[in-house]
Amino acid sequence: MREVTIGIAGAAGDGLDKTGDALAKTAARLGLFVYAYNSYQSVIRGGHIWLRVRLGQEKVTSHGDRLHALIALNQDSIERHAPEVEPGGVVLFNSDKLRSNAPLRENVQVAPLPIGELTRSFGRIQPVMQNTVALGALLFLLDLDFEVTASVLADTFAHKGKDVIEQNLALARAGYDYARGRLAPLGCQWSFTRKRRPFVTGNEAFALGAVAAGCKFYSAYPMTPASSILHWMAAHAERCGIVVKQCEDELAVVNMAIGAGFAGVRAMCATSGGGFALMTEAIGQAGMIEAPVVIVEVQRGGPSTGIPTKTEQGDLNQVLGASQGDFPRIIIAPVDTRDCFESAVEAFNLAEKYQLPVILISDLLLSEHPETLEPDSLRAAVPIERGELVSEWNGENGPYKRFAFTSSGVSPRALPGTPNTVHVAASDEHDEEGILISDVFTNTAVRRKIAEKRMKKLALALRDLPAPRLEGPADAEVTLIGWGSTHGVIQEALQQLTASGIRANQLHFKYLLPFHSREASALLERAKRTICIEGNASGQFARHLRAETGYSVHDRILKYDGEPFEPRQIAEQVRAILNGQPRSLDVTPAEAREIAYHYIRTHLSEDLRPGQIEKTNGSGEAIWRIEIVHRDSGQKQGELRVGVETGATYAWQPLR
Amino acid sequence: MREVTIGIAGAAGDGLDKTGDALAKTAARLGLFVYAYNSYQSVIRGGHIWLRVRLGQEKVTSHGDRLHALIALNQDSIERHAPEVEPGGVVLFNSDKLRSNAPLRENVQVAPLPIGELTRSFGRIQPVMQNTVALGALLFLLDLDFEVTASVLADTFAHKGKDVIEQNLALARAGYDYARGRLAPLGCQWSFTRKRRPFVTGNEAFALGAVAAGCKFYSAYPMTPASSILHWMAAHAERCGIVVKQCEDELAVVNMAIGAGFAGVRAMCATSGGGFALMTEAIGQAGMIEAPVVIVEVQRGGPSTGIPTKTEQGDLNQVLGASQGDFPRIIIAPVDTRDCFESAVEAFNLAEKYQLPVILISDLLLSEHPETLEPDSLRAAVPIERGELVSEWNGENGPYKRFAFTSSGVSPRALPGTPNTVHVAASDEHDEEGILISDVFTNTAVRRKIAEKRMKKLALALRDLPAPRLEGPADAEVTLIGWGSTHGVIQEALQQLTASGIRANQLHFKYLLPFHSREASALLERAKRTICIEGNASGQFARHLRAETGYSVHDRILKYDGEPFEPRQIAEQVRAILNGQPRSLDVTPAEAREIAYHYIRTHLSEDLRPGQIEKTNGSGEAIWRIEIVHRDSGQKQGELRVGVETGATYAWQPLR
Amino acid sequence: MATIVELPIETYAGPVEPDWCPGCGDFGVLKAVKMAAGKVGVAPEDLVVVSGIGCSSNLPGFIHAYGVHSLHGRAVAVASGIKLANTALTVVITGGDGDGYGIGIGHFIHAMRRNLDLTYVVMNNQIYGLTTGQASPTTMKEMRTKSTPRGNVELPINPIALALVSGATYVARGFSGEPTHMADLIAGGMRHKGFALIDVFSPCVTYNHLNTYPWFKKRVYKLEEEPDYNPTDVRSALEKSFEWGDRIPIGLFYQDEQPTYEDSEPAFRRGPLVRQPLPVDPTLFKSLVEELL
Amino acid sequence: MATIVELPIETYAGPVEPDWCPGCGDFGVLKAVKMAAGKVGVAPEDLVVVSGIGCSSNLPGFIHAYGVHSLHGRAVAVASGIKLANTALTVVITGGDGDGYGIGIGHFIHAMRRNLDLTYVVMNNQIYGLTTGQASPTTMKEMRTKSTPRGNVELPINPIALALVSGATYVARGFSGEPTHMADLIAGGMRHKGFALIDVFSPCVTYNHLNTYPWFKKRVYKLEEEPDYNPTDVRSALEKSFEWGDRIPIGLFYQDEQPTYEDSEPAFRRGPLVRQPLPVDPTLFKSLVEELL
Ligand SMILES: Cc1ncc(C[n+]2csc(CCOP(=O)(O)OP(=O)(O)O)c2C)c(N)n1
Ligand SMILES: Cc1ncc(C[n+]2csc(CCOP(=O)(O)OP(=O)(O)O)c2C)c(N)n1
Ligand code: SF4
Ligand code: SF4
Ligand SMILES: [Mg+2]
Ligand SMILES: [Mg+2]
Repeated sequence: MREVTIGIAGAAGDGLDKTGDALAKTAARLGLFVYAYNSYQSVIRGGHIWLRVRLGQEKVTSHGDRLHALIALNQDSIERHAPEVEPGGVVLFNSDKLRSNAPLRENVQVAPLPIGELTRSFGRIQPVMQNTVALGALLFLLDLDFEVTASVLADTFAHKGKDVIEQNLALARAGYDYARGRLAPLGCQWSFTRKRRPFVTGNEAFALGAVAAGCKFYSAYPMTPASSILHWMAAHAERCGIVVKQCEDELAVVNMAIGAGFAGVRAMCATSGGGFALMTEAIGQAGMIEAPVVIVEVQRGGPSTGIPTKTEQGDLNQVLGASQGDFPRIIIAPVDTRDCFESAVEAFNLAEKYQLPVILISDLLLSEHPETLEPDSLRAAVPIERGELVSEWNGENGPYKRFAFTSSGVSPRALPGTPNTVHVAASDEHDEEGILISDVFTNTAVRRKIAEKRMKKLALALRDLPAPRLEGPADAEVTLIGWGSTHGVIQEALQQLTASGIRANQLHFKYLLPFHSREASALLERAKRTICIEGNASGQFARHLRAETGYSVHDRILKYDGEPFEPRQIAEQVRAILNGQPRSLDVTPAEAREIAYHYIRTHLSEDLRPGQIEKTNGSGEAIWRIEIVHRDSGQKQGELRVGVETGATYAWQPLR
Repeated sequence: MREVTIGIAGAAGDGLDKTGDALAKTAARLGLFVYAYNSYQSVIRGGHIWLRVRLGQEKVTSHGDRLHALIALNQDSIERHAPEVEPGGVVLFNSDKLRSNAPLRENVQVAPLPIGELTRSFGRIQPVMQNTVALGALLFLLDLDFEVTASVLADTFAHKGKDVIEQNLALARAGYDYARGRLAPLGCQWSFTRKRRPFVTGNEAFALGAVAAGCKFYSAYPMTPASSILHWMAAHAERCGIVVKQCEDELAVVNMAIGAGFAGVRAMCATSGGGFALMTEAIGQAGMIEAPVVIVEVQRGGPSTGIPTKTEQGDLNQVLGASQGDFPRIIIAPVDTRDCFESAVEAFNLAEKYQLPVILISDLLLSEHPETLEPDSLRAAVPIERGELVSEWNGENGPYKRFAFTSSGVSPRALPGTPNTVHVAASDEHDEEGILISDVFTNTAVRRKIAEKRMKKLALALRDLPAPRLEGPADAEVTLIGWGSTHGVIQEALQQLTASGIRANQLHFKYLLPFHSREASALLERAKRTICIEGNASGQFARHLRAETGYSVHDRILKYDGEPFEPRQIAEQVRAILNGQPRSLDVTPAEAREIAYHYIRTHLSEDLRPGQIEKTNGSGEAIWRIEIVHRDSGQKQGELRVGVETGATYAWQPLR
Repeated sequence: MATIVELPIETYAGPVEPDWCPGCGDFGVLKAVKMAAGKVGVAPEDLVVVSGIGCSSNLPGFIHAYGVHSLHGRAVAVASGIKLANTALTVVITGGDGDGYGIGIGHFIHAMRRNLDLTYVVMNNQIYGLTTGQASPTTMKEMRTKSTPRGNVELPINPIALALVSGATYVARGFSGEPTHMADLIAGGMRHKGFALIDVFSPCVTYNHLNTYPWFKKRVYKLEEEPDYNPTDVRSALEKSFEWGDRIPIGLFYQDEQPTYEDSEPAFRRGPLVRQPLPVDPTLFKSLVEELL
Repeated sequence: MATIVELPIETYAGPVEPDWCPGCGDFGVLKAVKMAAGKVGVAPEDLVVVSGIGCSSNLPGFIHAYGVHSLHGRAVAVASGIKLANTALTVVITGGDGDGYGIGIGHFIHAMRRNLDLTYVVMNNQIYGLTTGQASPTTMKEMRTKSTPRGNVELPINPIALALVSGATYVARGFSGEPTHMADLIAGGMRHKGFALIDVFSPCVTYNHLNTYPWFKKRVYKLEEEPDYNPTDVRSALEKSFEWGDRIPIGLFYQDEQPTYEDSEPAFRRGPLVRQPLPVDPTLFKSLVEELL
């Protein structure tokens, strides 16, 4: 086995992220590739956290769709995830507190860890530390190098001092030794190159890209999943010579960034959908006063406050429609973590060359999941293009006109502090010099030409941007279309399809505005069958594509339940579509069970769980009838009825 | 002549609107049809105001494209507009202060009014009153009934008392008598039905529609061109029993309206593009908590602060993209003043039936121009549909679920104050009962079904909305497509085209979201040649149409200089397009003259004006060389060079 | 006025357990709000609890009453709309310091000068809790947070002083360590005609390790117990509002009877808007149209 | 510090004539701002005047200096960004009462507690001028406007008091009828290290017929001429801020030397941001990446 996925499940506050991090860094330092995704909730303590860490000898581009090892930190986690563990896999848990009560697939190793016994010698330990024991056991099961983990733990707890390090090492060791005696390794065949690769999130890549591009001003208001950019920036501001300003709201955030951009400093800000909504008015201002600014919009589950810790690609309409009137804006959707770095650098250059707002649209998945990158993908030496910047002006070439009408639409830009180029940048309409034409000097001719001057810049910018290209066989029977963060997972789905004998290729979009309509149309016309895959409920990109090209995709695969796509889900739906059976919106048995769990959690007691499920017909719509049974005894306690079409939960009938 | 257009030109503060109003009301009371448009600037005093009042024996649906009579209140106005007066027309001005120095077309009557002499008997009069004298003269020239004007003036100045009324009457009379002696009537052939019709603006129609629909809460923050709704509401609040709340900003405005809607009161608010940008986040909230609210977005020239007193249809992208994520919203673009009333009533019903935000998108032209309406188009008896409203709830039909999953997507709505239906409406994602699923109860299945429940409502709502239909011959060689306020002017253009032997028809859109994609496609497929006509720079509706149907219009006629379309402009461009010569973006000689005027006003002296214009080729681009001459002597003072392609103003060369 | 029947706290038992961190100050506030509602005897269906977004703003989900869990910073505006639409309702706003004094400060100040009859309870933990610990507008100077790793450099907002100079007619401060005292303050605010602010020290045990229960316990004292403190004198209230050190006052700083916004609104003469018939009186409508002839 | 060379007012002559109504108070403010700039001797290219939207906010177009005529209510935020990007610039904000105390009040209050080195001149005409006469946050009670035909019912904002309790370190009030006095106050604000507010009575002759020149002339008096007024004592400043009747104080209410936001910002040790080289130091960058290994 040259690829393995480990799942760690527990509650917020259980500190499982630290455990996962140690595991991931160990693998990374051994030269393996790592991709991790943490599915968490908008709660500080409690609830359910589901962290998946995927290790591979080769590059892995999603958290995948398999589960080989599970570390369960509470009973609920065993029930939810143990059944997913693949044959040959293993389930680890603290046997002092938990037991394996869930149905397992064939030859899945059950590994109860007697934490109390194993840690007795350490006296009272914090609950978090049991994770370290499990980690130790896992190292053995996965044939990973304990010494490397030791070094990782040493670095991780460096600031906590020698004792803490010692204790953690000992705990891991205890788990390792316990496993060696009693458990069978999963049979991983690694060849450790020990090439060290940074383990990076998209938000870290954005921040590093900004630093490399010479960003000197970052303003923000905390908002998941953009906050980690603020945290990184704040932590590194002093060393990087960046002013990091947390503001009172997003209105201040974006207007400050625009002010800084006007004054000549490379400025960036980031937020999520709700904060971006508040920024829209000012984005139009940046377009009007032709101030460069970079805005990162990290999408999360919407609408409104929505599901703040879940991922979605639902804000495309918003960035396209941000602010009133027509003005030029550039919208870029980075396609993976590496690309977050590249796109940030690109964004700053485009913003200054064309003197306009550039929006980087990411999502929770891309911004928050960490993965290993090739070391050279994060580099200090990047191109820095500031466009037509006036360093000095002597009357010779006439008076300076900030908004001079040029055939490119780009006017030489002078910064405050420069003599002879004094001007006012107004959000009111103005002439070449910046004099208002919104009041006494209203002038239809000047208005028409300056409006055209601004819009012209987009056509020019488009030439700077690489056109979309097909990946995979040109004569494929199906073309998978996507945008932004889904590039990797669609790639994997494509490989699965190819493996199962379906010739598929991929057309993925990074540059959303301006749009390569001609090039895209050319590719699309040649496509036999197109399926647009995106993480929202209405197919926003498919709509955008049609708006820009007139081309209508044949089918769409949409996901909007908060969880990211997995390769197999895509591959299966593609097959279904090709077999002429597109997915129905009915509630599946698995979903009915989920809905039953929800009712149990909100209305009944924790020691119940869903049992048998069967379809019956009810009044109005077909019904899933779900037995509710006792967790341990499995004894039936009552019945729940869930609508197959609507998903409605009908009356709960307890047994008398 | 059974139709005439009068232009009144002067500066802000000259009170010419009052004069125009008296004229319009006179005509209206005589049973004539009236349409007026006032082109003004964002300045309180001074600048240039250009008011056109069009009178017709038959209904007039735009300010048209002709000028028969001009009242000029300053020299600038004579220069700008006297040359536009048609043969047989007349130019009126105060000969004490002004003189006719502009080139006139053949047999245009020059009517210098010796105001001083005519008003000597009145002692010192305010400058505004000279307008009344001119009005009097105009009454004679247009064969209007002086007595009716007398009654209008009596009503207008009622609150100022008898003396003021007397004086105004006498002044008008003086002008009338002066004209009778010396000027030739224009030869209007009216037949006065004396059927009284209200003279109404779109904003007044919105307000009256809201009152008829039972709106009880109106919140606003002043913003041109939406402010007059606030002014009307504030002035009538007490009588209508409406709470009118001016707030600290648009964030408060829309959130208050949503709060009122949640509490069960019909609530409306209005703003323009910039204010709407600030409202977007909350509009998503209304979609999420399923609260009814009506929002009027009155578009003005953008982007950003733009040209606040000018008209444009540039905010379509914004209303379509308002707020993050997918949620249901209804967008309606009233097509004329009468329709503003109808649409307001409709909006309140749709908002409550489908429990979502409804956006009425208007523009400065539609909202601010007054026209005569048939009396019965504003009526008290309108349908009021509140949708599924829970009056009382007894446990019988189970516990109340605010967001019950139904097959229609609409859940019965209970209001605070009702027993047994207590619930929380959350902007976080929630289940049927309103319990959050964004935190510990995160649930992918529940999330998927509630997202679908919300979106379902749009499909249902679409069935409520009449589909678009073709106006004019089905087999036309060209189909003119438009949306919102341009219905009337496109109608007139169509008549002009038909008159000149071109078979044209019209496809006009009022319901923008949800969209009748099937019906529209069916009509469009049968169209031979389509031209989309809209008031913005990028063709936002043509893009929307393509996004919804995949259909690409053949040509577009776009206007974004701040002035509304005129029928002839459209007809001419349609002809040009049909003759294969679409409009170039080059600066026309007339525009070059305008640009020269701008330079004169901002850099030279008021007693200069543009003279001869000729095209030469310059460095980089072709050039308009414009002589700048002395206003009176016509003597050349220098030369200005304007780029033909860019509109750039190159160095000004004074003569030595 | 009808005699008030007090209701037991269970009347307001919410549908689910709070998901706050164990020990979070907001538990005390939830309890106090329920107690206060019981004291004034408002039925759950006549009570509306409105919040923004934040840990504290999850409160409406944990109490049996109507509620809107609105947008971050917009609770006061939404609540204002609800109150104006139905003046028969008791409207309480519950939120956080970031929600109310940061992004929402504009609505906060303007609501006070309007003197709308609203009761605003701010769970002031001097941190952004839900977003995992950045500086808030009330974070003390020098405090290190995720967004101020070198220590906060901005002067904290003084909500009490702001309220006093902005026209609030009931200004108080509570402490989660004293739920019954807090309950009296909140009940007082609900009884008070006009805008009532109750700023509450509600420690965030997870992200604010400076302003903890012990930190406050050591410092707070009750104004009610000050021999000659007079809560009708705005100047001494201002004096007290600046006190921040070894001694920090809690209790009622200031109360004053002023006409409310509702008093001045003619539309309410006919009763709450929500009870008015929708169709317009034809003769009234006719007269409106006639103005346009 | 270099000796200051005063500059003549013509130095700042704008490109076009103001389009304000004849007699508008803003003419006086424009003159005073130019005089003040001359007094502190800032060159036009080193001066940035930032405004929002409103009649008053048109000011940057009428003075020879860099400027941003930004969005309604956002001037303070835009100006903060400019100042932080280039601390070598003198940044003055000019706007209206609606712009600053209405829609912009959040930025106003938070900028003061930050004590950024900005000078904020508010042309307070107690009305919304550009939108033709609705009530503003400083409109007096009972005044009839287009939006309050029955008289305004909201308590006016007290900007001086708000500034004092929010940490502004220079708080003054001017009157358009006294341009030279105003110029001194503005110059003082420009010299002052930290946030300076100069609230100015700038009558709107077209839409405010209550608070007119004569109305103010009758009432205003100068704090400088009060025998024992001490502008370093915040309490007496607060006292004075409430004075509104037959006598209304103008002049410097309060001044205090406090560290500015800029003082506390380590990034400025290397000078203004705008002068820093863009490319990142490779060794620094390497260390940043190593943290991720
Ligand atoms: C417009 C917007 N910006 C940012 C956020 C993210 N956000 C959620 S809660 C919160 C701050 C919470 O702090 P506070 O109001 O003090 O509540 P606490 O969690 O401390 O109780 C922020 C910034 C948001 N939801 N909406
Ligand atoms: C977001 C937004 N809302 C509303 C407006 C409309 N508007 C322009 S100026 C103004 C108020 C001006 O009042 P003030 O700031 O006091 O300036 P003044 O004209 O009185 O000098 C308003 C509401 C706007 N431009 N932008
Ligand atoms: S993070 Fe702080 S505020 Fe939030 S629930 Fe936990 S303790 Fe309470
Ligand atoms: S309307 Fe008022 S504020 Fe505006 S320019 Fe005229 S006088 Fe000045
Ligand atoms: Mg807080
Ligand atoms: Mg004002």
